[in-house]
Amino acid sequence: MANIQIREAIRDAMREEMRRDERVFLMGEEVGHYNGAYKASEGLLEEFGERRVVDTPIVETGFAGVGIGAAMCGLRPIIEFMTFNFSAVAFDQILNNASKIRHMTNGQFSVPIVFRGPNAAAHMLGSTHSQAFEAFYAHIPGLKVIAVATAYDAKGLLKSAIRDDNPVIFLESELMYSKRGEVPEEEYLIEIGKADIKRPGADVTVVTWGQGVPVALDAAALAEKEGIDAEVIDLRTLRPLDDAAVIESVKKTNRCALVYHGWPYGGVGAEVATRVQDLAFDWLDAPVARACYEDVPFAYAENLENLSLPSPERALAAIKKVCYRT
Amino acid sequence: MANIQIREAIRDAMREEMRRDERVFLMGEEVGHYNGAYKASEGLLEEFGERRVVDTPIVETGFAGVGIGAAMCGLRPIIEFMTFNFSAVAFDQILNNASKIRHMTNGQFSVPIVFRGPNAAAHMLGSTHSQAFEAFYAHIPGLKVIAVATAYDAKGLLKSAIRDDNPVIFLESELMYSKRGEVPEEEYLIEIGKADIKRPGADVTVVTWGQGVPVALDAAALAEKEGIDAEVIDLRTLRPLDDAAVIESVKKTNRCALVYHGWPYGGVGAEVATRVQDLAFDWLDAPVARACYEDVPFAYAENLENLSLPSPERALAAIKKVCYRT
Amino acid sequence: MTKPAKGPDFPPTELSSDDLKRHFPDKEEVLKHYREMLRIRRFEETAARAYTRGKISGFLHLYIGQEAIAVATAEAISPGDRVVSTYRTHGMALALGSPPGPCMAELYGKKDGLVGGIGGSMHFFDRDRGMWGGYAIVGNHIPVAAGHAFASKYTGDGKVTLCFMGDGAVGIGPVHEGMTLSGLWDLPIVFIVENNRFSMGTPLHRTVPVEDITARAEGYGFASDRFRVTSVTETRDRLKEAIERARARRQPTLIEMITYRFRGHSMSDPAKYRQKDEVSAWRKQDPLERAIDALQSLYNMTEDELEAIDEEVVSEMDAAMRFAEESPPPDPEARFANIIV
Amino acid sequence: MTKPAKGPDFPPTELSSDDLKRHFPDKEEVLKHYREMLRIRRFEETAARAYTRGKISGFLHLYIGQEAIAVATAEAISPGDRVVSTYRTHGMALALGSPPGPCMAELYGKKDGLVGGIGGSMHFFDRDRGMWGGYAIVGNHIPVAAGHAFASKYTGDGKVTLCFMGDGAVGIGPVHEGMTLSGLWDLPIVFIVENNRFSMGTPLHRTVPVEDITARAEGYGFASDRFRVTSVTETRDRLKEAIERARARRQPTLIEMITYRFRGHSMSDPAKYRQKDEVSAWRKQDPLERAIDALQSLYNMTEDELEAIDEEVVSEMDAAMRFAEESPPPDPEARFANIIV
Ligand SMILES: Cc1ncc(C[n+]2csc(CCOP(=O)(O)OP(=O)(O)O)c2C)c(N)n1
Ligand SMILES: Cc1ncc(C[n+]2csc(CCOP(=O)(O)OP(=O)(O)O)c2C)c(N)n1
Ligand SMILES: [Mg+2]
Ligand SMILES: [Mg+2]
Repeated sequence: MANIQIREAIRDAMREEMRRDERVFLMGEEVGHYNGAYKASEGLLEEFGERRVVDTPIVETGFAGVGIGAAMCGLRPIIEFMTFNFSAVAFDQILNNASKIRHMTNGQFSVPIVFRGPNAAAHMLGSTHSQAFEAFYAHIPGLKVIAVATAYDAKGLLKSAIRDDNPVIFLESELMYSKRGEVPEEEYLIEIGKADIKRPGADVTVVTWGQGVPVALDAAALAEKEGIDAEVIDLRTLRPLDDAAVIESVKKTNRCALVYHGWPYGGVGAEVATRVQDLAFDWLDAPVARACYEDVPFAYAENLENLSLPSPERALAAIKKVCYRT
Repeated sequence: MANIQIREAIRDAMREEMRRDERVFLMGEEVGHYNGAYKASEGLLEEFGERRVVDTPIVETGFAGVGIGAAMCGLRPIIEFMTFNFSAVAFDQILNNASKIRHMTNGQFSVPIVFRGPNAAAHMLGSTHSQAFEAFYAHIPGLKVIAVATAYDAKGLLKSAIRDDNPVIFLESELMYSKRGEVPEEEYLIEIGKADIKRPGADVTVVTWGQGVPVALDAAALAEKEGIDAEVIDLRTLRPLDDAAVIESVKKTNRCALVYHGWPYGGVGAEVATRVQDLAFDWLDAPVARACYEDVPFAYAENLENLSLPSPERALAAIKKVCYRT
Repeated sequence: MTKPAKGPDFPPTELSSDDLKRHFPDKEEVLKHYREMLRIRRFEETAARAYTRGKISGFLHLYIGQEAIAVATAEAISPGDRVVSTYRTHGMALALGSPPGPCMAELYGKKDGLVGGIGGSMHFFDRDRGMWGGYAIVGNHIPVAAGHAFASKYTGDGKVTLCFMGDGAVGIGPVHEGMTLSGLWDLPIVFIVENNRFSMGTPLHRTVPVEDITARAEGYGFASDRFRVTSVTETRDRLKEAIERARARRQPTLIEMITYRFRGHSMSDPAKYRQKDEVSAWRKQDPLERAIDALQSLYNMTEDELEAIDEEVVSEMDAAMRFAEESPPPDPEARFANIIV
Repeated sequence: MTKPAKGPDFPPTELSSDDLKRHFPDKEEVLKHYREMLRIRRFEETAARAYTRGKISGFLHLYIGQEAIAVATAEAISPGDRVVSTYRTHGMALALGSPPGPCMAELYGKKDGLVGGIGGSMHFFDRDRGMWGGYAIVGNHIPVAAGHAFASKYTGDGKVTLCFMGDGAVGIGPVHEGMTLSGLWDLPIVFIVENNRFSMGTPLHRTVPVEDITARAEGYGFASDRFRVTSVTETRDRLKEAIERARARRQPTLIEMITYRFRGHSMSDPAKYRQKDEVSAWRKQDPLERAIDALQSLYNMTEDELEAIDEEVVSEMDAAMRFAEESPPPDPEARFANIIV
């Protein structure tokens, strides 16, 4: 086992897949000579050269589309968005080309592509640079959507994403790039579509993903002090959603809280809640509760940002609410 | 009362507001000389001239942004998307400029703008031209989102939208432009944020909006034949959501089904379901069910399209399911 | 708000007999071009009738008037080259060799359609014949086409991508981004603007600040070319030059081809925004009609001889229609066949 | 995948004494410009120190090296004209008259900040002083700026909009769309590319296909201008010409100003991608240093005299910092004050 940062896990996943498969290449702003805005591609240019590690100008629609077009020719592009906030200018390429081409060409083409980069609020980056995009992408049939929170998951899922024949949105976290974790020395893959129990527990199911995971775990630790034993499920894949894993847990705990980075209206949180109330209706002892962003764009000021973020305390409140504890 | 088409209601709303307020103008592709791709602006160029009815090239980001910039200067633009499918290329303007500018400038500027046009599947237009966009826009704080299904609602709500100081997404329907309805001769406004009971009933609450409304009403008629008395609530405003109206009804019927045009994952449907299970938990006798699009992009072929659409029959099935009738 | 019409830079003109000889230098070739253009036109007319009879639905954008471009393209490319285009693509597919039966069946939304009835008129794809789409969001195929060219450079496959768009597309962002990357990275690609003077009901002077669309080539480091489409022969030769430039030297070219569509934007557009005399002036420029002129005046073909060809073509298209009528609808499972659920 | 570096078209050069006279023709004016540029530089340095001490967070993009452009802009515009820019805008705000205290407080995320601590460094707005943003998604303010110009045309207010962007922005779609509409509709607008040779760590030759960014002006029907920024005086005069053209004739201009940023892209960028000698070569071109040269060599000002000005400026910025330190954080309700919930 090696103890590495998430950014290294991502780099290693890309490196291994690029070594393994000549068709894999990395493209995006500052991915090459700069080694990545957040250093997730450190050393790749040196190893693979400018042909396979391609610095682009600031044209997200352009290089997202180039990736899609190259994927249709049989290549396997990894497209880095410096942050997912900048994917908004490429939204049409993802919605109308990446997700649909295989379907609308009746399978003449497939689009094996990974769009990856950091997602959700970091620290005091203001309203346009602090957004969580899974609500937009998980809504779209034809995409797979992944959000990772550990080095182990990052490496194993990114490798699977690169080998997948479908377009994959792969959400990372600027705040967590430096987080360390154990990763096997030998090669491994993690199946897309499987949630992971990050903390087993008996009293309440806490569903989370991405940057929500450490918040949920911290909240579970706080809950423990109050005598609540929370099971923390990291969805890891948001689309397709592993509702079976969630339902199984809820049938055991009879309670469910959601802890995540993202606005409240709709999105992955509402989808999980909707499925839980549907598929575990007779087991639920309380309505599903959410701890997520406030329903506002982020302000820059630290105090305001903190108030709008899902803190462990706010997550704990949601947990206690579904446990009817106040 | 006049009996007019929805397209006329929309045209009349724009005309009245343009007569009333010199700052209101209409901009978009084919809105002027062509009188609108779906003739919603018939006659406006003739009355108001090229200064206030502005034909644009095919540059949705460009003219959406021009609208935003003009709104910041105190004008009140109405931006027509020929269909909302084409708003995807302008997504960043709506997400990062329209919705945020008032907030991120601390109120130095506001953005009184309406983005309007037809939304959701029409008839055999294929995967890229059949999409429902409310899931994307209702997620975004800072926007108001409206979807209309009658001439009366279209006129009254569009006038309110034009007078609103916030950016409003106003969703119409190509399939329903020719639908007729009664509209008062005298001026009226409809308050944004209020749902409307389109059919009172006692046994089950059917929540719907936009193109879903006629489907839900047809389904209610079918349900009636089977002895189920459905209350059909047309949300009309999707953001802010009138959950009070929905909850009041559910507390009476104890059952809730959603009927709408849109993909299942997340979105407005999941948000309504989440709030219902939260706010009416102790009143619900069955899980909230959804009848909406299948979770695929639309195929062109008529038989496939019909299978993927929420038909009155599929809506009836959802209604019966929540009534535990099979 | 808009600039006054400057009027077309390339007004339609009558061809002199010298021009006629230059454009139609070889009988066999003209005959072949005539037949190919006619196949497209008759296909489109057949489709239009089927649409009117309610057999075809959705949007149907006809290529009538622009056929020479597709036929020239099919002759100019080499095997493996890729053609990427818009929603107005039946003509291109037919020229590249897609059989009319499956093309028509696609319009009917049938199982034997070119893309299984899933795509419809706007999404024709026929990979093996070089028909790489079929895109309906204006301009969003330009970066994709640049991606095909990128793949050619990456793999060294020696192929060229031809990327078509309408005059209405040149203002939209993705076009600019795709062109920027093509110029920056020296991609083997040719961009062709089929300037038919209108985007839907809007004439050119209300969509572009400068009517010469190739004026922007310099900013991208592209070569450029600009001409009115008169014959397949000339169009093919000029295309070939650009394709060669892309293949050998990886320099992109922006070609503006002045052409005209004789029908409305789509079947639902009565095209009231055009004067009759404008349309009839452009009819004089119709490459198909000019090919007929050449065949008659230069090569002494008789009406009867031409009529015989026409009948063959018409019966080919009738057969295509029967094929479409008889094809079953797609299987219900088809909606899940090429999508993860 | 990329083209070899051509090297800058405008290599930094030493100014001849003739040049110096031309660029700095009037003592009072130079002194004023010197002071204004210095105010920006000292503000930025103060902010950088506060950032290092953890008082400022998020992204902080400094304007050091480009100050002359902001100072020239403030002199070139008329009251009511609008300036729209990127996330690198403290300099512009200060030049337009925003007081350093509220500017610094904004960086601190405080209640008395220019935008109440809500916007932060990237979103400076000061409407009444003509500072209309403050946008951080590259290029997405260009259509918005065109919208301001559209409003001027619509209302006939006689105002001009100046829209700034980096060299890294010129490839992105919204820029193309905003320029297309500006050219098509004859909007009273001036586009200025502050070409500081880099977008983050990427040098110009890896972001644009043709290094002369004004090559694209023709395609939009714009006038154009291109020069290396040496003095406020020249920059102002050339800007004025373009502003006049916009105001009087509603012809947009695209101006490329060759400049240089001496710091990294933002505070978190060590700028390792540049050679020391490149930076020091450009230091010779620093308009602030050149203004000092002029004041000394042409106008015989002493080190002490200049030092005294600097001290005034430094104490102004110290006061700004104290103002920021002392300002309270925004009220919690501020997060709901300007948004419908
Ligand atoms: C982004 C986008 N906006 C609007 C449309 C609707 N639309 C389809 S075709 C068209 C006109 C295109 O004109 P042009 O590019 O000249 O091509 P032509 O139809 O003449 O072949 C428009 C406005 C679209 N498909 N995509
Ligand atoms: C659409 C988008 N993509 C990427 C970024 C990240 N980003 C911020 S500034 C920048 C570089 C911009 O360079 P340039 O335009 O030359 O301006 P400069 O920083 O030199 O002033 C990048 C890539 C962004 N803000 N927006
Ligand atoms: Mg056209
Ligand atoms: Mg720069």
